[in-house]
Amino acid sequence: QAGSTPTTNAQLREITINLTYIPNVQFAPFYVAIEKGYFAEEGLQVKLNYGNEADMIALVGSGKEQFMVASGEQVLMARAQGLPVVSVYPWYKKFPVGVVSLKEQNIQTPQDLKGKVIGLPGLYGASYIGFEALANYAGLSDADYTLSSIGFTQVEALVSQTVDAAVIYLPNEPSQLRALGYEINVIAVSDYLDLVGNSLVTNEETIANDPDLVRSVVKAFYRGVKAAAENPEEAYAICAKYVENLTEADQAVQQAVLAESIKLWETDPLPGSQQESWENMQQVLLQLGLMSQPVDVQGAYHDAFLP
Amino acid sequence: MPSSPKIALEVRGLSIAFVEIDGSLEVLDNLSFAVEANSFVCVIGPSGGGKSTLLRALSGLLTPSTGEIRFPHPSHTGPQTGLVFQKPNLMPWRTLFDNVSLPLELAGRPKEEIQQATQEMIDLVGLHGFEKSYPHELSGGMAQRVAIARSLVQDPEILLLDEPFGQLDALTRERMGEELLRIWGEKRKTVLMVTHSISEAIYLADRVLVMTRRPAQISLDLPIPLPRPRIEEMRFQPEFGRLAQVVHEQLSQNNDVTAMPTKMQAGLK
Amino acid sequence: MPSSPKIALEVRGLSIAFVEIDGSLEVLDNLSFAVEANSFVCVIGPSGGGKSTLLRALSGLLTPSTGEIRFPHPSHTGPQTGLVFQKPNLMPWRTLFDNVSLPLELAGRPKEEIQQATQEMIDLVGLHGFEKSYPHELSGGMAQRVAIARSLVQDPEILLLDEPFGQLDALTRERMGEELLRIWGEKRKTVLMVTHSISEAIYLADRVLVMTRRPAQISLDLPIPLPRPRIEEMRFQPEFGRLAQVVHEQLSQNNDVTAMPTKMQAGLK
Amino acid sequence: MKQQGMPTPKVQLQRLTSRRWVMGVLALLFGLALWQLVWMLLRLPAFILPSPSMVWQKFLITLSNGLLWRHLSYTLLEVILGLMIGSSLAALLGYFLSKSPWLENFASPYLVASQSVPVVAIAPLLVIWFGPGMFSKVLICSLTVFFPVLINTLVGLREVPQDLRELMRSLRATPAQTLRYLELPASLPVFLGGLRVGATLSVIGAIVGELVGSDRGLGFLINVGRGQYDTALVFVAVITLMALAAALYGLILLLESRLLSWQTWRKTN
Amino acid sequence: MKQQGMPTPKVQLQRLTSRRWVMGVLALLFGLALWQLVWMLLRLPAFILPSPSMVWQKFLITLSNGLLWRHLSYTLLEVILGLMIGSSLAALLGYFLSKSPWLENFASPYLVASQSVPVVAIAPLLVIWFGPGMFSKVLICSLTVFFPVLINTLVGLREVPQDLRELMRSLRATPAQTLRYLELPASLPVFLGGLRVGATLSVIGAIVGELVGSDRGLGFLINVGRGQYDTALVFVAVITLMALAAALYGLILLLESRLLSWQTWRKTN
Ligand SMILES: Nc1ncnc2c1ncn2[C@@H]1O[C@H](COP(=O)(O)OP(=O)(O)OP(=O)(O)O)[C@@H](O)[C@H]1O
Ligand SMILES: Nc1ncnc2c1ncn2[C@@H]1O[C@H](COP(=O)(O)OP(=O)(O)OP(=O)(O)O)[C@@H](O)[C@H]1O
Ligand SMILES: [Mg+2]
Ligand SMILES: [Mg+2]
Repeated sequence: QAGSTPTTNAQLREITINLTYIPNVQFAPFYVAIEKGYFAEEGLQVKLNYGNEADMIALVGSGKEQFMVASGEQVLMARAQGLPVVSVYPWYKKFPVGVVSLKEQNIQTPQDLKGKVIGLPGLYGASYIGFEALANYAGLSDADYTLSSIGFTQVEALVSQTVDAAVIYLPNEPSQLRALGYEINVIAVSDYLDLVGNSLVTNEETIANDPDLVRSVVKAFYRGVKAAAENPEEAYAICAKYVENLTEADQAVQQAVLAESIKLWETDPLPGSQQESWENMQQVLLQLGLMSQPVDVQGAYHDAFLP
Repeated sequence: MPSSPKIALEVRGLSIAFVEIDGSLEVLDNLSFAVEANSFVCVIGPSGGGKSTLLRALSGLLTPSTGEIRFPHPSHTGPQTGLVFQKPNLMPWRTLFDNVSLPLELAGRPKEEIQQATQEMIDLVGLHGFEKSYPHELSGGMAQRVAIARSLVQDPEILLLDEPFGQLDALTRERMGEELLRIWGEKRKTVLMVTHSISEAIYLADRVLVMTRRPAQISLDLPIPLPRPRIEEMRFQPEFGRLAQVVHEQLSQNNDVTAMPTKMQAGLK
Repeated sequence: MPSSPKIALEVRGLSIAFVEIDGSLEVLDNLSFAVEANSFVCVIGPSGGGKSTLLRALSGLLTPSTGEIRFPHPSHTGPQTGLVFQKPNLMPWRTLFDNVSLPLELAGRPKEEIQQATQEMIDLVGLHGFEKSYPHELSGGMAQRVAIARSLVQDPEILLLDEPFGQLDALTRERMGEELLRIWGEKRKTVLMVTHSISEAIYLADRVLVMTRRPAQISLDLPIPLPRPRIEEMRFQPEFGRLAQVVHEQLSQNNDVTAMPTKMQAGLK
Repeated sequence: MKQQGMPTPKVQLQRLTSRRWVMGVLALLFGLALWQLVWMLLRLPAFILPSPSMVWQKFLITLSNGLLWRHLSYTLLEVILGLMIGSSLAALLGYFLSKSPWLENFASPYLVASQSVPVVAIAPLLVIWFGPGMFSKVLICSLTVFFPVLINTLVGLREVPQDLRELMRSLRATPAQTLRYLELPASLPVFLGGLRVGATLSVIGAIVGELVGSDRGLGFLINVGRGQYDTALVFVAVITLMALAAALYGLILLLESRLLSWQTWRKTN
Repeated sequence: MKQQGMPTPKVQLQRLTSRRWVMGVLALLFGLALWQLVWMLLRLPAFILPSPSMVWQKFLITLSNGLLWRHLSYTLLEVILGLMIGSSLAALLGYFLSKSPWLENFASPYLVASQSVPVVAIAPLLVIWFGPGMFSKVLICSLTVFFPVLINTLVGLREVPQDLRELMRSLRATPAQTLRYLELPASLPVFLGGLRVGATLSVIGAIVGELVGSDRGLGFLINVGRGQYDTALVFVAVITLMALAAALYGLILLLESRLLSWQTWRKTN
């Protein structure tokens, strides 16, 4: 059921958009755009596909797939390896990673992380990069804290006090922790420096050969983002059609996740991509040794399709 | 030559039945007998009659359905019974030498003793030079001799032998019989031996027990009054022939000549 | 009673050696003999001498080191040779009936034929009523009879029997011998049988081959001129005794009396 | 030291099976009680450890709205297909490898290498190459099952008694017949052991495939539960997959006790 | 139809081992050539399929800067510890379960259930409970190894010949002696089969543990490579872990051919 459009118009062009992980309220704009027929109005029938971000980048970069949602650092690292992926719509205005801790730890600023044990999924991906950028910004070095790779078990680790703080995805874990009645402190990376968050990504080949398609997808998606941000209740209701078990899950948490996500989105008016945040991101990646050579960041984004 | 009235082994009212899908198979039926210490007893009887079952019960591998088995005067040194199975039952991963030495290893004897006693037994059964062979490299008769050596090496008080010479040629068989007699005489063991050869039984034993067909009973308990030591010539004495005749007749009576023993006729309820 | 000069089986210069860690063990040494069609030949020889090895070579389980084995006039119906192993070699997962019927199943015979022929053979060896028993539920002698039934059921032209009656009691043994003679007579088979019993060999065979110790050669090829059909009484005729005497002496000569055969003395280079 | 051959295979089989059921149910109840106890004692938050009753309620809900069945049936299909394909390919390859040491030596580096890469690591690739549909899941499942079944096939075939191989050769069995009448039944116990491991692993394979990239199946349901912090749902999915694996395992045990019923005597001792 | 018992176990062992090496190297070269060919034909971008030479270069770099060795040694330690702990616990439990059908029936639902949950699914929990350090990885590794070894221990012990069990009982062996002298050697072939599977799976276990949450080890290296779109690094890590698994497997094969050298005759046929 997830991933099919309601219209049966045979004239529609079928495309696939690749999302990460599994169906989730965070992808509400896509569901809304499909349900409200925004894609259909562009002559498109969208199939949503879920999977691993790195694999998807490889597919989009090699031209086997055309559209996906990816985080900014992934775009840069992929380009550094010769994968011609391009961000065409900076969906998130803020980098969605932060550090959460229980209130009693009294961790309010990045400097407070000194001497703490910090849990994170692993020494890779957006959480790692986001955290390192933050620590770097705050003048902390590797010796000042202990990183602990705990997989995606941040809530459990915090609650069971296995770690003092955990690097998390802003909309998710804090919402859950609050719903569980814990008082928490959240340090958002975006409060301290600008990095590129999630974008709609395509490849250079598609931009060159089928600019109209890119334009249509961006347009429909943009309408979806706006509609979802303007009417979260309706968006949430639509999500229930796409997200399995949503009606049985903890409604408060899920609604909070959606609300928190919306706060991160870039809506009206669209300022376009910020070169500064891309440069910042590249700086961090170079420092961490995740990229050996700088790339031309201007190639990484393409704002011409923004409505 | 029964010389002492001391009883080494006593069987009273021993019955054994195997439960089968379609009923129960009575194999031993209320068997009673006693074996005097230091005597040599041979058991003879039809195939499938229950001789192996009896020996397995005596060595504790089967518990009787009814009846009891007693060893009235157990010595406290060394094992009570040593059984030579009808099959050689060698361990395929052990060499001939190691198969023979197994009982001594289990008894935790010192290494030199094991080495020496084992080699002695191997030489005794004529397998010198094959110490390093594996069971699959031995002929049928050689394997059987290994099994005999294995039972002798542990020096048990009561030797239970289940057709130990079945696969040996006539001469080796005679020689093994002589060796057995020698060991029995020297070490004053009690021997209970199943055999299919009437003349072997008479030549070796103090007493021959003839068993009936299943369910087995003892139909004849024949003392062999031949003097010891036994010598080859005795085989051709009239007394020997007469005894052989008695056993043969008893066996023929037990074994209805017109029909082979079948399960339906014998013991299946 | 050799009645036809047709040769069923011919062995020429057959040598077989097993390579071992510390040298090679010569078992058969340049053996040559022929077996006439429809004749009954018994092979007798010391334990570990190479009789089983010879039979395994004849049935194609071993390839000769040198020499050749020929079947000059192979018929094209039915198998050439049928071998009864020294061990029963039964399949533990098959019932007695299914073990006997195996060769027929392999030959793809029709069901009713299998059913009937198998049952006939089982009755013949006196195991009626045990059709559904598994091998572990059989006595040693019963298992051996199953193996005999299995070889007879396939009706081969040449029967190779490796001590088939070793674990049978005297009476069953005689009866099985009679049955074998009857089948041989009726179906005009060629039989080559290893046995350790001199009297059995003489009673059954047209010819007795006596083998030496390893490396085995044929030291005596003795025709048995007793008339057929053989009857019990012949065992007590002087001619029978004389023949037995000849074989016994030959065996004793082959088998140095002062020492058991050992590997070092025999055949190990 | 119990009476051997007693009681009958059939009766015993039933008794064993029913006792197994009873013990299984007991074990289950014991586990439930333990869970409840831990929950009451530790008072952990529900998202870490829900109570049995909460999970039971979730189970009823997901059962009534069809959610559970939809995902379970999808996984079930994957598992059964994967198990069948994986184990039959493994058995086939195992058979041919066991016939040709040459092939085995050539292939084994690839086999080991292919099996040492964790499915989680290559699952995304498989999903990319073969799409997110059922095919890639069945493939992953087959891959998981493959190795243990292959190895046990190889070991099982190697353990086929050499004596029986000789028997088949002496009966001039074709390779296909040897497979059917000897190799299959003789290697069955070990093969079924491999299948037991394989069946359990096949569930893992399917789940991993679903965890990595799928929008259906119990693995997906676990993802959903985790993503929505609905721990009760995770428990429902996990318990269902455990039950699925246990059912498969039980099925193979049942098959085993049917096919190996001739072996029941082993258990009586 | 080859000469049995020929050539000698020792000579043959060496020949087999060396032939295995040669074939392994050949297989490797073949694989490399194939890879190069595919790369030249398909001209895939480097991040999808790097050429052998690119991977080789990456290998040299990671080797010289110590990156590879640091992570490999970590994984190696996990694997060896996990394999040792997991397989010895499994062997121990298998032994006790095989002695007590009661226990087996009670425990098996738990065992199967515990084994049907994919490690990827519970690895995060283990990381929480036991920390992200080496302990949780070793635990995961042990869990992965556990089941195949357990099942093969159970099957292997069940396959111990009943006749030899009776022999041990007749020799009055203690349970410990029966284990050492009979059960261990008799179940070894099947047990080692389980160990072969276990060794391969142990590598998977360690890698999965590292993939889920770790900052060291080959699994982590794969994550790093994937995260940085450095496919050559992923290839280096994957090939290294394949080599690790192959080395373990080879080690067990070597152990097998040492311990089962008495079985080499099986291979000559
Ligand atoms: N484990 C068993 N289960 C069922 N029946 C058995 C078992 N063991 C033996 N029997 C049966 O018991 C009977 C006697 O067997 P036993 O082995 O004692 O005979 P035997 O006198 O030694 O014969 P043989 O001289 O042929 O060795 C046989 O009919 C056999 O079928
Ligand atoms: N597979 C083998 N490998 C090595 N040596 C073997 C093998 N098979 C038999 N031998 C040796 O060959 C010799 C002859 O064995 P064979 O089985 O032919 O003797 P046999 O005459 O049948 O003796 P028996 O009457 O005791 O059965 C023996 O010394 C034996 O050790
Ligand atoms: Mg017997
Ligand atoms: Mg022989």
